[in-house]
Amino acid sequence: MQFNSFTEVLAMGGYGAYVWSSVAIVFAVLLMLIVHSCTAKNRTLRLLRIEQERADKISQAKVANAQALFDKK
Amino acid sequence: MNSNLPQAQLSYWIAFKAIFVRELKLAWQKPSQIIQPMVFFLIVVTLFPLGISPAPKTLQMIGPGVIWIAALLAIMLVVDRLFRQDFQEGTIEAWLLSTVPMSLLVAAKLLAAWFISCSVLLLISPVLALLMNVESQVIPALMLSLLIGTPILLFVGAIGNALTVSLNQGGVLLSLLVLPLYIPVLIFATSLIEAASFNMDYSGQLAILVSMLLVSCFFAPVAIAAALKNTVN
Amino acid sequence: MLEVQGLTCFRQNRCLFAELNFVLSDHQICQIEGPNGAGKSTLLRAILGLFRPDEGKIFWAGESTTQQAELFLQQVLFLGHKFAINSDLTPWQNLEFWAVLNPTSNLDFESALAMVGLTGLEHIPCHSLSAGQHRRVALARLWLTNTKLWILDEPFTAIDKNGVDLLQQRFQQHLQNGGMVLITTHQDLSQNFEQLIKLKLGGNISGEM
Amino acid sequence: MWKWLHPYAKAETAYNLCYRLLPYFSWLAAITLIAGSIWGLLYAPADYQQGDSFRIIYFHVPTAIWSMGAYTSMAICGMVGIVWQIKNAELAVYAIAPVGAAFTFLALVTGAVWGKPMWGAWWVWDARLTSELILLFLYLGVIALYNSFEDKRTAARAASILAIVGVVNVPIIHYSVEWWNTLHQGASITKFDKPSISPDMLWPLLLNIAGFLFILAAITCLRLANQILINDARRPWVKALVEQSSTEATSLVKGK
Repeated sequence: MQFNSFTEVLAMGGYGAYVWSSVAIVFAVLLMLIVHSCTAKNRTLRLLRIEQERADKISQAKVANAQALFDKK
Repeated sequence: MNSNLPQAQLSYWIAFKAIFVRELKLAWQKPSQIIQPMVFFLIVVTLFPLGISPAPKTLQMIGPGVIWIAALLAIMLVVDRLFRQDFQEGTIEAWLLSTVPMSLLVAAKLLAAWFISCSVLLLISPVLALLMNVESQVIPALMLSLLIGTPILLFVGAIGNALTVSLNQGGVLLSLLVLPLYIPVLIFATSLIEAASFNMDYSGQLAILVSMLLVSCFFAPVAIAAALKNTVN
Repeated sequence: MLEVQGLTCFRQNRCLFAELNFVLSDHQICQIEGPNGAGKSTLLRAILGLFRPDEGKIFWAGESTTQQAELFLQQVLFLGHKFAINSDLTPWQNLEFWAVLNPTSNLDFESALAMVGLTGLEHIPCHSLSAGQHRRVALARLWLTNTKLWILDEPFTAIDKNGVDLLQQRFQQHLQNGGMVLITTHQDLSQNFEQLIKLKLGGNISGEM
Repeated sequence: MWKWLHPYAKAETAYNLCYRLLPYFSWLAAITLIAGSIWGLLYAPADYQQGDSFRIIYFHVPTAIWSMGAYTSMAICGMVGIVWQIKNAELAVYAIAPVGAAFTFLALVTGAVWGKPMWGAWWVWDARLTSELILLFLYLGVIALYNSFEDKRTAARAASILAIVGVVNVPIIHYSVEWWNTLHQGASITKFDKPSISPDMLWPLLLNIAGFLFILAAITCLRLANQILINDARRPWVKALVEQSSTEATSLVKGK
């Protein structure tokens, strides 16, 4: 182990701020990417479900209109 | 439905808010309105070091001017499609027929356009100042000049767009009409930044820019309303 | 009550119509006919104030529409050839926006859109609708407005058969409520509107100089 | 030719393949990345010249390598998609693009942060960093192009064509920037050369490089599966999936 105490690890030979900030940014961006991709599946499924409900609603409306026209004749 | 009931008196504030909210919804629907000017701004600035030289000294000298010219061209991009879609869809006609004065509706649209497209330019200007190696004490002056300058460019540019909206090759003519009007804004803004770089007092240039902003804020919507009324017939 | 006196319009120094006089009062529908390019749309735009006529005056309830523009515009709903529907917004958002700019009491967009056969399509952007559906979003405004005078520029284009019947029923309802309709169309409206006034343009009667 | 590849052209099998490979990639990524980072940050010897600031290399070099790697793999998918008309390959283009853009952004940020202690400025117009910046613009172009289309099929095809055109330009950009940098060499910038690497510094670097590769692969699998779902929205197997997910959702609600 190159450093013998935790404070030394943080100081990182005086460059602690730079090293740890870049490590933090790297893992933050990776985490965002992973979380976004994992939630993408449920988001897509929810969107597709809304679309399917809309399609059913349209077809029901068509049936209802056809029925109404039929009754009027 | 007794149709002789007088219409609910449409208060100007409600109409202003309606247009502002509509523009925000449109921007939410098409985020390219926000991202395109920003990326264009970024790319145009990166061209200059590649074109001229990456030496920190030269970059520092040309930095503020380059950032301002790039912002000016990015706003030209925004201005080019302000009223085009509304004109083609007939929304402009319907606005002219509403009981609210047209200049108020146009002002609302321009304000929303500034928040959507130009405020982003302001936010990334420090990053570009970094790219162009601009000293840190000049950055606040740069952002201040952009904060006051970009609305002027937007309002003046919108007049050009309103005039050329019915011509299909409006883009070329627009730059011819509007660029000469941009020159004073560019001159005063860059001299403001230069004064800041020698940390001299730049309140003189600032006062002129603010007066330009006030003049264009009041007269541009009226001019745009007249131009749109003219192109619609 | 709308009154047009001595209206003359030139476009690119070609005379469209001259010395046009007509009166439209409550419960009346007026159909403007004529070949393409006869100036039908220009007449509508001149009445609305969008097009400055060369001569002539237009009165609404006795007041000149140029002086008392606000009083006149409050009572008018105009659906032009370009029907002011934004293709990026959804039908619902479009109606919401127009309900604010032309204030109306009826805010029931759901049934208005259902009436024009757009159930289920309320919340998708208008650019994914067909041309006919796109126009129906604009026509849905007829079920939401309580303005007195409707000025419609060829509302039946791209609308199918039962759509046209639906619209004509709506006109009947509006006329019974004391409204007025000024319409340009090539459809024959005579058989279901008794009190129809016909105005020929560009033909031989009043169009010739 | 490539007979074994054809079953994966069918959407459902490709979808299931992605979800089958996902656990392997994610576990491998986790192990190699954690091991490589800890080894590199804490146990590897410091550089005699730059001291400990050189440890950023364990993140800058892998992201820079895979930003280029992601672009070329994106272009290969585009090529396969257009030449052999394999639908899933075209979808892969938009699956990789955001991940590649993120890696390029990370390479830029870590490069800039690393440059601060060495040259005293946050940003230096060094050849490698400049071509990395241009690569970021190429990625933004592909993503923007994909999002500007309404119909996702034409969008995927347009994005893959742009990716192919882009990959042809990447080496051109690289060498022209290199030449541009030497041209202005007199501009008092020290050449940013790779420090000569001793073996016990090299191993953590190789581990991290592998780690970032597996992360790229894992996220791409996830995103590709999602793209296939969007693309085949009308197909019965997707409808079944949606039904199954909605029953889960309702049962969850009932359960509460």
